Amino acid sequence: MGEVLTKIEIITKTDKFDAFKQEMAKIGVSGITVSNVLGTGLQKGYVETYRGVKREITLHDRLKIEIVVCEVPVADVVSIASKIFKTGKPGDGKIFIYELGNVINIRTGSEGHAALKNEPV
Amino acid sequence: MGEVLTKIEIITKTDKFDAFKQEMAKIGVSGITVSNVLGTGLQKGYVETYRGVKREITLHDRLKIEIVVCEVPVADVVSIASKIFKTGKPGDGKIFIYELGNVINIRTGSEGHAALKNEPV
Amino acid sequence: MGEVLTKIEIITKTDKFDAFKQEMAKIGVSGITVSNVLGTGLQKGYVETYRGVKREITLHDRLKIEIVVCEVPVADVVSIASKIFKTGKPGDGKIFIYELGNVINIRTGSEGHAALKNEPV
Amino acid sequence: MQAADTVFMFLATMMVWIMTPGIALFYGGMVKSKNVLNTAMHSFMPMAVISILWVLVGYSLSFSPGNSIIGGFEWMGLNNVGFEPGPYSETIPHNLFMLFQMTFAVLTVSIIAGGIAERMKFSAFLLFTILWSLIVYAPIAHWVWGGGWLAQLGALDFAGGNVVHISSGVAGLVLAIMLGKRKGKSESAPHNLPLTFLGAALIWFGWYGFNVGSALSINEVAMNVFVNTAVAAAAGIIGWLLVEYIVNKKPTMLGALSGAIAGLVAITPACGFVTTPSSILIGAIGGAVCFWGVSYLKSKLGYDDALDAFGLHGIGGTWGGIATGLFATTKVNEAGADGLFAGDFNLLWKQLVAIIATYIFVAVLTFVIAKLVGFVTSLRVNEEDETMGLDLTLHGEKAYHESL
Amino acid sequence: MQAADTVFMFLATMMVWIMTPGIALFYGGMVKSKNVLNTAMHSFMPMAVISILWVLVGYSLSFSPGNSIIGGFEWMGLNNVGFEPGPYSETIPHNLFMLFQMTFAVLTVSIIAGGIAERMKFSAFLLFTILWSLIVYAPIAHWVWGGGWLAQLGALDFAGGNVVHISSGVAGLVLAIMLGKRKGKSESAPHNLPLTFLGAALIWFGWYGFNVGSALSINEVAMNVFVNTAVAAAAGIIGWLLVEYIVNKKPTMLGALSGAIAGLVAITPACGFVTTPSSILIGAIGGAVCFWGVSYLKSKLGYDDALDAFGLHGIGGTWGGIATGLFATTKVNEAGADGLFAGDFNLLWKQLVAIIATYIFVAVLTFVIAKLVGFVTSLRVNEEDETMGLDLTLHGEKAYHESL
Amino acid sequence: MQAADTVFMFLATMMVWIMTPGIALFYGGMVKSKNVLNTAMHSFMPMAVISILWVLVGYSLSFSPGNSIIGGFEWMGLNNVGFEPGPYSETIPHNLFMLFQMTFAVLTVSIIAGGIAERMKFSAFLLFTILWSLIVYAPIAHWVWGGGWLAQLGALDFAGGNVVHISSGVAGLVLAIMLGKRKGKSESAPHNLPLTFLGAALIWFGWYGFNVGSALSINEVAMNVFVNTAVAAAAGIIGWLLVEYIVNKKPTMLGALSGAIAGLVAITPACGFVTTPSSILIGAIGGAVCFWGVSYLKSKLGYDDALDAFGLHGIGGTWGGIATGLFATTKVNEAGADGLFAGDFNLLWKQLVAIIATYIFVAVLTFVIAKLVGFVTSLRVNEEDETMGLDLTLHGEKAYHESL
Ligand SMILES: Nc1ncnc2c1ncn2[C@@H]1O[C@H](COP(=O)(O)OP(=O)(O)O)[C@@H](O)[C@H]1O
Ligand SMILES: Nc1ncnc2c1ncn2[C@@H]1O[C@H](COP(=O)(O)OP(=O)(O)O)[C@@H](O)[C@H]1O
Ligand SMILES: Nc1ncnc2c1ncn2[C@@H]1O[C@H](COP(=O)(O)OP(=O)(O)O)[C@@H](O)[C@H]1O
Repeated sequence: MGEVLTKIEIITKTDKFDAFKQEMAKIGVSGITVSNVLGTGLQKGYVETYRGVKREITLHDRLKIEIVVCEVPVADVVSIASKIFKTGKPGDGKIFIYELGNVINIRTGSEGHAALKNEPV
Repeated sequence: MGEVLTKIEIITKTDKFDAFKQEMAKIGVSGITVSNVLGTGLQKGYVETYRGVKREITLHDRLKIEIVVCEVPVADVVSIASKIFKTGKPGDGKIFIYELGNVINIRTGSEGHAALKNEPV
Repeated sequence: MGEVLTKIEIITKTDKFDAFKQEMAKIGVSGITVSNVLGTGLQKGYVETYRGVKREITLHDRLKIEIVVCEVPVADVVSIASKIFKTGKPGDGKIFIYELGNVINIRTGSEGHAALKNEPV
Repeated sequence: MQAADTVFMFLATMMVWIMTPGIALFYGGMVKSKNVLNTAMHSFMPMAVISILWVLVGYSLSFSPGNSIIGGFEWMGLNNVGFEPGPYSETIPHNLFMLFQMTFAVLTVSIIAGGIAERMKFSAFLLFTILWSLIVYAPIAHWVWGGGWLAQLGALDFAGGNVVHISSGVAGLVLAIMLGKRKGKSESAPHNLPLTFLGAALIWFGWYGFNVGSALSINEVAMNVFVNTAVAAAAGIIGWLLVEYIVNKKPTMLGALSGAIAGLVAITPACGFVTTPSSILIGAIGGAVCFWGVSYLKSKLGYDDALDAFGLHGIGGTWGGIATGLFATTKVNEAGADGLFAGDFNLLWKQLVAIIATYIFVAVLTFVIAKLVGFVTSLRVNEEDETMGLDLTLHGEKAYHESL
Repeated sequence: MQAADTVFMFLATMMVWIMTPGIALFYGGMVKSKNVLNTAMHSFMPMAVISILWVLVGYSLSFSPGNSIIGGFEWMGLNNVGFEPGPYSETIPHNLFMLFQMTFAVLTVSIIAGGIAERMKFSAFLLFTILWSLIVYAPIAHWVWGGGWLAQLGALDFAGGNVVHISSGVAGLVLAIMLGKRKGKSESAPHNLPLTFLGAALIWFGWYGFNVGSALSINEVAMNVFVNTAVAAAAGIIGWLLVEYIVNKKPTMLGALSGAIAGLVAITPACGFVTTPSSILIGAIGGAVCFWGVSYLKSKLGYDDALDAFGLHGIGGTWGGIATGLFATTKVNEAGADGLFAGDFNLLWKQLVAIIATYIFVAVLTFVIAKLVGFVTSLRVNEEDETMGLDLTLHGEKAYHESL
Repeated sequence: MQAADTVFMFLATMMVWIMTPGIALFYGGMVKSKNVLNTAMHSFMPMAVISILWVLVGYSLSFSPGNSIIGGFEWMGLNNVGFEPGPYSETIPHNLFMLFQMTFAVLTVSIIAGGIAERMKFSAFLLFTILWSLIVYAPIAHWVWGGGWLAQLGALDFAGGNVVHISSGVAGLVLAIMLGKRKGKSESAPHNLPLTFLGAALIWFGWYGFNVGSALSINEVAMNVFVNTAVAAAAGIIGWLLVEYIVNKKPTMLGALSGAIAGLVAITPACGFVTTPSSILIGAIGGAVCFWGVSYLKSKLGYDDALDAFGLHGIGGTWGGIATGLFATTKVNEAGADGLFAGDFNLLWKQLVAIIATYIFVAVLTFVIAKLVGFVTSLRVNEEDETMGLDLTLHGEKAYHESL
C-alpha cells in the first residue's frame, strides 16, 4: 500500500467540539473518536476549597480528539483545528501526528484507505 | 531488537467485550487496556428530548480496546475482533494498527517482547 | 526536522500520580495528558457480590499517562516512572514507547520540538 | 370524628405515599445506567394512572360492600365517599381512608416493576398495571380488608402481607418468567448504590406509616406496631448480614438494605398481633430466608426476577403470613387471634389458606392479563433496544450527561 | 387553640419546608454538572437569608394589618407574634402560622432560580432575592392573604397561585430575558435526572402540606383539598405525557415529573374551591398547557428560561387562576365563590384582574430591582467563568470527583 | 394521655429517624467514591444494632431510675415500658418516648462515623459502637435526662448538646487520633456533593423533630423551639459563609451546609431556654466558630477528623452549651434558668462543669473501648485495602458501575 495513514490526536478544551465536528464532516473526515481526559500543561491551575481546606488543582478537563485520515490532507485538519480551538491563551492544547500501519473496517473487512471510506450502506 | 511490537486499537460497540477478552486470553495476549470513548462515524445519530426540545446526538458510546502484541500474530487478533464485533450494521467500528518503539514492564524492568510475557509471579 | 519526537504511554495504578507529576515538572516535561482506563493483565481479579450473586471482576482501574517529549530524554521519564510506580507486585503496569510524526502547538502555531517548549506567556 | 386521628392518618398517608418514589429510586439504583429512567418510570407511573383509577373505580371495587369476592360500584367516582367517617373507621374522614388505601394500591403495582426491569415495554407494563390493579388487586384487597371471604375466614393480615407483598411479588415472578432473562444479565451490577440506599431509606421511613397507620387510630395497637416494626427491620438487617457473612465472608450494603426490607415485609402481616420479642425473631428469619431466596433459590430455578420483587416481597410476605399463624397472640390485640405458639393451630391453617389462595389467584390472573396485553403489544422490547438501553429507546432521554 | 390543628400545621410547615431543598435538587439535576452546586445554592440560600429577613420584617410587611397595599411594621422582629393564636387562625399559635408562611416566602424565591440558571452571578442573585422578597413578595402576599385589595376584591387564591407561582414564574422570566441566553444553551442536557426525580418527589410530597395546610385546620375543606391535589398531580402527568406522546412519540421521565408539577401548580389556587372531577380536568389541562409553554412558546419567543420557572409556575399558575374562576363552586366551600360553570361570571373577572395585576406588578418591579442590582454588580458572570462552570469559578468547588 | 401529643411525638420520632440515613448520605458524599458504601454502612448499621440493643438494655440503662450515674435494669427488654404514659411525660405513651429516645441513641453513634471515615475496619467499628453505646452513651443520657447528677446539678441541655453532639464529636476525635491520618488525605475531595446536599437537607429536616420534639408536647415551649431552630440554622449558614467569604473569597455550598449544621448543633442545648434574637446570634457564632474549627484548628493540631465529627458536633456543641449559660432566660421557659446575660453566673458555671465532665468521660472511655476492641481485631484496615477502597475490600461491592 503506497497510501499513508495518519492519526491526528488533538488535546484541547472541551467547549468547541460541535463546531469542529461539523467542519470535519465538510472536508470528508469519515469518523472521529473523542474522549474525556485530564491534562496539565502551561495553563495555570485553580484552587478548590472544602471546609476551608485548599486543594490546588493542576489537572484540567480536556478533550482528546482522534481522527485517522488517508485521503483527507492532514494539513487541512490541523489548520481547521488551529482556527477553531485557538484562543491565544494557555490551555489551547496540542496536536500530535502519528503514522499508522493499517486500518481495518470491522463491518466490511476492507483495509487501508478503503476502510475509511463512508460508502452509503 | 529484531522483534516487531504492534499496538492494535479497536473502536467498537460496548456490548461484546467479555467474549472478546476470553478469546484474547486463549491466544496468549498478556494484557488489554480498555476505555470508554465517544465516537461518530457512519452510524446514524439518535434524538433525545427534554421538555419537548430535541437534541440530535451523533456521538455514540464506544469502547476503545488497546492491545500490544509481539509474538501473538496481529492477524489473529484482527480476525477474532472482526468475528466477534461484526454485526454488519453501521457502528461496528474500526481497527487501527500502529508500530511501537518499545515496551517496558514496570515491575520486572524487562523490555521488548519479554515485557509482554506473563511469566508466573 | 532531525529531531525525534516520542510519546511515552504509561499504564499503571491510580495512586501515585501526584508524585510522578512533580518529578516530570522537575526534568522539564512541558505537559501531561492522563485518563482513566480499565486494564487486565497479570494481576488477579476480585469478586463483587450483589444479593449473594458473585461477579468476578478482571478489569482494574488504571491510569493512562501520556507524555510527548523531544528534548527531555525518554530514558529519564522511563526510569522515573519505573521508580515511582514499581511495587514489585502484579499490576505495576507497562510503558509503551511510540514515535511521532509531528507536534503542533495550537496557541502559537509552532511545530516540532518548539511546540513542546513552555516559554513564559 | 377525632382530629388527632385524622392528623395521624394524614401523616401516615403521606408516609406511605413517599414509599413509591422510594421504590423508584431503590430499583433505579440497581439497574444499569442506561435503564434507570425506564425503571423509575415503571414505579412512578402508577402514581398517575392508578391514582385516577382508584378514585374512579378501584376504591369502590375494593372497599364498597359488594359480595365476599369483590366490592360493588356504589362508591365509584367517590360517590358517598366524603368527609363523614366511613364504615372502616369512626374516627377519621372516609375520604382520608380512601386516600390512605390509594397509596397502598399505587405502591403494590410499583413493586411489581422489580421483576420486569430492563426488558419490558413501557406501554405493555402500563396497560398491564391498569388491568392488574382492577382484576387482581381490587379483589384481594376486598377479600382481606373489604369484608371478603378471607376476612370472614378469620385469616389475619394486619398491614398487607397478602394484599401488597405476596400479590406484587408473585405478579413480578410470573412476569419475569414470561419475559425471560435479560440480555447480559450476568454482567449486571447496580449502577448507583447510593441511590438505592436513599430509596431504601424512604421505603423504610414510609413503612412506619404503612404499618402503624394500618391501626387507623393512634392507639395502643398502633404503638405496639411501631415498636415491632422498628425491631423487625433492625433484626432483618442482622439476619441477612449474618447469613451473608457466613456464606460470603463480606457483609454488603445492598444486603443490609435488602435485609431491612425483608424484615419489614415479614412483620407486615403480623405487626399488630405479635409481641416485640416475636417481632425480632420474625424479622431476623425474614432477612435470612430472603437472602436464601435471592442468592440460592433464584439461581437454582433460573428465573430472572431482576430486582427481586418476588425474592423480597413474595418470599418475605409468605414467611410473614406463616409467622402470623405461629406467633399471633390475643394478649397483644384482642381483635387478633391466637397462633400456634399460643396453643391454637387454627390460625396457621387459615393463614396457609390465605397465602395459597393468593398465590394461585395472582399467578393465574397475572398470566392471563399478560397474555392479553401480549395480543395488543409485545411484552418485551426488541434486542437492539435492550442493548441500546430502554431510557434512550423508549423515552428518548439519558439519565446522565457529562458536561461536554 | 386546638392541639390537633397545631400538630397538623407543624407537619404541614415541615412538608413545605422540604420543598425548597427539593427545588434545589430538581433544578440541580437539570443543569450541567459544572453548574449544579451554584444552581442548588441559588435555591438553598433563601433558606438562610429570607428566613432571617422574614422574622425581622418580611412577615410584618406581609401579614400585619397595614393598609390594602402592604402590611405595617407592628410585627417586626416577631413583636406580638407569639404562642397566642393570631388573627389568621383561632386554632393554631400565631408563631406557627408565621413559620408556615415563612416556608412559602422562602420557596417562592427559590423557584425563581430556575429562570436564571447557569449564568447569573451568585452575589447578584443574593442581593436580588433580598430586595425582591421585600418589594415584590410581601405586597402580593398582603394583597391576597393579608387582607389587601385582592382579598377585598374577592379574587380567590387558595394556596398561592398568584402569590407563589405566578410571581416567581414572571420574575424568573424577566430575569431570564435580562440576562440573555446561556452560552451553549443548545447543547444543554440534564446532567443527572435521578437527582431531578428525587427533587420532584420531595416537591410533590411537600405540596400536600402546601395545599392541605393552607386550610390551616384539619377540616372538611382540608380533606377535599387533599383529594383534589392528589388527582390533579396525577392528571397533570397524564396530560403532559399524552401530548408529548402525540407530538414526539416518546413519553419522557422529565415530562412525567414536569407534568406532575404543572398539575400541582394549576390546582394550587383552586384546590379549596372546586370538586374532584374539576380537579382532574384542571390538572390534565395544566400538564398539557405547560408542555406547550416549554416546548413551543419558549422557543417561539426565544427567551432562555433555563429550567422553566415561567414555563411551569407562570403558565401553570395563570391557568390555575383562570380555572378557579371557571370551576369554583360554593357547594364545596362556602367561603369560596361560584365560578363561570356555576353560573357566575364575576369571579372569573376578578381572577383575571388578580392575574394581570400580579403580572404587571411583578414584571415591572423585577425589572427595576434587577437594574438596581446591576448598578452594584454585574448580573451575569463573564464568558470565561461560564465556560469553566459556575461551581468552580464562583464557589471554588466541584460537585463530583473521581477516586483518582 | 393526649392523642395530639402522641401524634406529635410519632411525627417527631420519624423526623429524628430520618436524620440517620441523612448522616449516611451526608458523609457518603464527602468521601472518595471507593469508600462511600463503607462510610454509609458505618452510619447505617447503628439503625440495626443499636436499635435492638436499646430495646434489650440500652433504654433501661439510660432512663430507668437507677442511681445518679446510671439507670438500672428494671426496664430491660421493655419490661414495664408499655402504652401507659411513663415517668417522663404524662401525655404520651411510654413506649413512644422509648422509641423517640431510640432515634437519639442511634443517631449519636452514626455521627461518630465522621471521624473515622475511609480507614477504620467495619468489624472494629461495629464492636466499638456496641460497647460505646452502653458504656458511654447510656450514662451520659442518664446524667442529663434520666435524672442523673447533671440534671440534679441544674445544667441545661434541652435537646442533646452534651448527650448527642459533644459525646459523638469527642468520640470521633479520639478515634481519629488513634487511627491516624488517611493515606492520601491531602488529595481527598468530596466525590458527590449533591449527595451531601441531600443528606444535609434530611438532617436539617429531622432536626426540627429533634429539637421541637424534645419538648415532648406541642406547647408554647415547643413553638419557641421551632422558631429558634429555624433562625439558628439560617444564621449558621450566614455566619459560616461570611467568614469563609472573608478568608477565601468564595462562599462554598459545602460551607453553607456545614454552617446550617453548625447552627443547629449550637442551638440544640439552648433552644428551649433562649429568645429568638439570642438564637440568631448563637447560630451565627456557631457557624463562624465551626468554620474556624475545621479550617484552622484541625490543620493546626494535625488530626485527621475526616468528615469533621468533632469540628461540627464537638465544637458546635461546646459553644452551644456555653451559649446556654450565657443566653438562657426564665422569661422564655420557667423550667429553665437565667444565664449570665440575665444576670446570673451560676448557670454558666454548671454548663462548664457539664461540658468538661462530658469531654473527660467520653475521651477516656472512648480510648479504653477502642484499645479493648484493638485486642480483638485491628482498628485500621491494611494499606492495600485502603488504596483499593473499603467498599471493595470490606464489603465486596462498588457504589457505581458504568453501563459497560
Ligand atoms: N508534552 C505533552 N505531552 C502530553 N500532553 C501534553 C503535552 N503538552 C500538552 N499536553 C496536553 O495538552 C493540554 C494543553 O496544553 P497547554 O500547555 O495548557 O496548552 P498551550 O501550550 O497551548 O497553552 C494539556 O492540558 C495536556 O493535556
Ligand atoms: N477515521 C476515523 N478516525 C477516528 N475514529 C474513527 C474513524 N472512523 C471510525 N472511527 C470510530 O469508530 C466508530 C465506529 O465507526 P463507524 O463508521 O460507525 O463504523 P462502521 O464504518 O463500521 O459502520 C466511530 O464511532 C468512531 O469512534
Ligand atoms: N499487552 C498489553 N496491551 C495493552 N495493555 C496492556 C498490556 N499489558 C498490560 N497492559 C496494561 O497494563 C496494566 C498492568 O499490567 P499487569 O500485567 O497487571 O502488570 P504487571 O505485568 O506489571 O504485573 C494492565 O491492567 C493493562 O491495562
